[in-house]
Amino acid sequence: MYSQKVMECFMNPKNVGEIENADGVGTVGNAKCGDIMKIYLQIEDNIIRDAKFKTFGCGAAIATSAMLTEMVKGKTIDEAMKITNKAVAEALDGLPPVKMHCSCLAEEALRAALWDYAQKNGLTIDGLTPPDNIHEEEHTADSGEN
Amino acid sequence: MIYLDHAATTPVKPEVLEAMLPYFTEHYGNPSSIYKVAQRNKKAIDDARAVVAGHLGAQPNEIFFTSGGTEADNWAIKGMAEALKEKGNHIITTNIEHHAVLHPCQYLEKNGFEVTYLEVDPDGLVSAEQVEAAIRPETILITIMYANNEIGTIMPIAEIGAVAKKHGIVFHTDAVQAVGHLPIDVHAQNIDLLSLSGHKFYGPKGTGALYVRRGLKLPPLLHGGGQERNRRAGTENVPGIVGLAKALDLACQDMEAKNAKIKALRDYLIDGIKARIPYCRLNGHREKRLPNNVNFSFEFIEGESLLLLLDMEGIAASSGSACTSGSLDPSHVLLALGLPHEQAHGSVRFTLGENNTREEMDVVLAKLPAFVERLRSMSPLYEEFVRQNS
Amino acid sequence: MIYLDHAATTPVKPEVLEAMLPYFTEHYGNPSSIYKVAQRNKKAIDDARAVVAGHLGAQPNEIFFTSGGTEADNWAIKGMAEALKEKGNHIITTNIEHHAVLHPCQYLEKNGFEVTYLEVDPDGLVSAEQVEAAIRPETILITIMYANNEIGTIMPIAEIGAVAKKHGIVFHTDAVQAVGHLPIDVHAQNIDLLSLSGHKFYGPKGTGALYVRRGLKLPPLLHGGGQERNRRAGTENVPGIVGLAKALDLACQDMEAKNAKIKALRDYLIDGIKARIPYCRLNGHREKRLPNNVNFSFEFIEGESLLLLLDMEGIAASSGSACTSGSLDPSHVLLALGLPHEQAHGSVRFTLGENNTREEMDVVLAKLPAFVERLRSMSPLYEEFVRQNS
Ligand SMILES: Cc1ncc(COP(=O)(O)O)c(C=O)c1O
Ligand SMILES: Cc1ncc(COP(=O)(O)O)c(C=O)c1O
Ligand code: FES
Ligand code: FES
Repeated sequence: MYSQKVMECFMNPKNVGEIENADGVGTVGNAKCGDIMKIYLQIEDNIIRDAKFKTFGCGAAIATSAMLTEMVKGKTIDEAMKITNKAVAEALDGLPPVKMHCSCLAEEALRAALWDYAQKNGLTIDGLTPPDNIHEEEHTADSGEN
Repeated sequence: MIYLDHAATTPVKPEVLEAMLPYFTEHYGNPSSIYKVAQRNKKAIDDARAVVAGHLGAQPNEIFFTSGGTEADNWAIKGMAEALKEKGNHIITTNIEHHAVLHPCQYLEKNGFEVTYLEVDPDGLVSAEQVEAAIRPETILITIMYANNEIGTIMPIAEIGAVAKKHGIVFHTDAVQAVGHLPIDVHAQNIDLLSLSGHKFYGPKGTGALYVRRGLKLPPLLHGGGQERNRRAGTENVPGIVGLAKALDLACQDMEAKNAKIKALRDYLIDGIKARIPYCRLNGHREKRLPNNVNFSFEFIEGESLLLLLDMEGIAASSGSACTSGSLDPSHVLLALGLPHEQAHGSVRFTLGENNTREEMDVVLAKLPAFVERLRSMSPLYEEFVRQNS
Repeated sequence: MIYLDHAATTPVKPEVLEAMLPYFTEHYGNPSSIYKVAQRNKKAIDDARAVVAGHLGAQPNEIFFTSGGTEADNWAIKGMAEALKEKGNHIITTNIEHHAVLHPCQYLEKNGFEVTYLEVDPDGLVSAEQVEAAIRPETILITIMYANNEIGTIMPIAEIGAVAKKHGIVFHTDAVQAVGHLPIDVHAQNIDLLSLSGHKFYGPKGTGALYVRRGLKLPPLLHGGGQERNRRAGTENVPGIVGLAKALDLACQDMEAKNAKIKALRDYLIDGIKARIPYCRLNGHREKRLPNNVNFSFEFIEGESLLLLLDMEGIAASSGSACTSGSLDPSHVLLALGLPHEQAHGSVRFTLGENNTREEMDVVLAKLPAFVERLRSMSPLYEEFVRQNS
């Protein structure tokens, strides 16, 4: 069901872990499946020097976390803002349709971490809106059609 | 491969396939036809019916072949509802039934019926008292599974059957996970309708049966030709029916000895996991449990990723039931036990079969702790837990 | 044995069985499971779906596998009735449908629906004009068989489809006797739903499919797990599905050439019987007829006794449809053609297959006249007839 690339990223994920005194930390949860992703950024001179993650989630969630953190490293904030969930999914050679939301989780986690960075430093980043706080969000078990 | 998903499906045994083969290419006549060559097929079906009846304590004319457990469940539930709708509109079931029972019940709810979903206890049990307390004058059907497919808990079927009988209410049980694995006697247990599915006991997929107590008026679900004494239309799946009966016959041979062996492996696995992995929880009743079922929640991690790691090492297990593995919802069964959302997501089911060995359990026990550890090291929930407890 | 009952059922071709075999014992995983070994089975189903779709001019996601033609018919008819009951309660069909269509219609009649049973002409045909004339504002479904199983008459499906489309009414066809035997294009023929059954074209019994035009909201008949994109619950019969697709693929190879051959044999048999046996009548349309169907009424005699004599000589034929051969009623199809009761009772159907030979036809032509003669000599009807005409 998963591409080889997804499995590779899942089996040997890069950037697992925490960054101490990170400049930006974002945690988002997916109301759809209950999975949780946390991204740490180290930012210097507007450039993302390092990125790490922790994820409670499916194979796709872990693979997209690893891919996303890899993709943002070395990018400016503006460049990072342009990374979409689709770009992450494409970098993984695609995701099964039911798993596309896992890549959304990665995009949201990145933006949440950038928001945290902006808040801490009194900045505004073009196009960035505050993240939904997962703890306020009800876990609406999307009953699907099953 | 170490196959530990026997509750999802089982391979067809070579003897079963062998019994089926002649009916594909050689004895292929339509059993309803009058010529001699087809009569042999009619006899094959009759023989199969007698075998299945024998293993349930039923009479042959109480057995109707279907295309699987799902059809049997749909037929029993929707059929009885239709037959008894003048008498009442209330059905009693549990909140951990298979979807093949829950969804027909929900369908009936949209069509004027009321359904009580009894809440199971933390081990997945309902009691006969709960059932009795839920009975109303308009109750027409009690449908409660024999054993749960995810957590393996075995329900007190005979007690529930006695309550049903006392109140004159029809009692159906989805015994898909029990038939071929546990001894069953529909008369002693006061079961009026019982669903089974061939591929859960080394028979072919796409085969099943419904036992219907003699005298019970159950209208057809599939209307058409006069097969199965006008109760279930459609050209009979002769090889499938022969295979189902053969498989059931084999499954019931030395059932006790086989179960003792599987149970020992199961307990070895359960104890081994508990000893090696902290923050885990065995789901389902410890004793009243299918001999082959092991279901654990591992805190702080998610089930699918664990399954993928196991799969990479050639270990086939599952989380929840197979037919909902495409879905993102946590298991309704585990939620019903009272597990929080994340733990319900972090469960893995190992279901053992006749051919699994202690060496295979050792492989699982050797790999699993490191996999759980690895996923925990990636988990923000574990991070938080460690921070709070350090 | 000379097997001339291919409309009742066909043997599974060796290549078909071979394609199925690995899925019983080796690739047995539940296709819904996430581990690799099961994914192969999911792929096998997807491939089969694409094959079936291809031969109908449909898209893969318009094909849903079922347990046979009966289930497909029941699902299409009862499902559409349920889906559209707010829109209307009128269904149009014919009086020569298979029971798998007629009985669901009768069931619906008991539940508030009205059904028009169009009367066929003496050849078994209905016209698109008849269909159009029967349409009412509350008509929600037209269900008309593609080709009749007893008399082989082929209905003007494309014309009926055009009428249905013009009036925006859903059109279902029971194509169980046509699929694998006649070219079909659901889009060109404006078919919205189409039933097929594997064992009618050298595939396994207990397999079938329903084509459902994309966008059509058809609620499930079997509720349960999420298989078949939530439309048809139940663990997939993987070997059966693989076998059905393989069989259809083979059936559609060189269809024209095979049909030309079978048609030649059919006509040889028809002409031979006509030439040898007086007071007989070919039932069904002479031209618009399945390539393999021969159906005769022999006056003054009864069908079953003729079948028994044929059977004694190793010739397997049938009277009416197989699934009603237990019944004592004369064929509703033959009565619909206007045949008197006795003639409807005295009909025999020979349905040819790919492996029948001219030599076999010669055997039938050699034996049949004497059998008919023998039974006539016992018949009081014949005695009376001879008396009146001498
Ligand atoms: C308890 C239970 N009921 C019903 C079913 C449905 O059986 P089938 O998939 O054979 O239709 C299953 C298995 O899938 C099951 O485990
Ligand atoms: C025209 C027609 N419709 C439906 C059916 C039912 O198909 P099955 O017996 O495979 O369910 C048959 C054959 O039995 C048939 O000939
Ligand atoms: S993140 Fe929800 S299923 Fe993958
Ligand atoms: S006399 Fe034999 S069926 Fe009627």
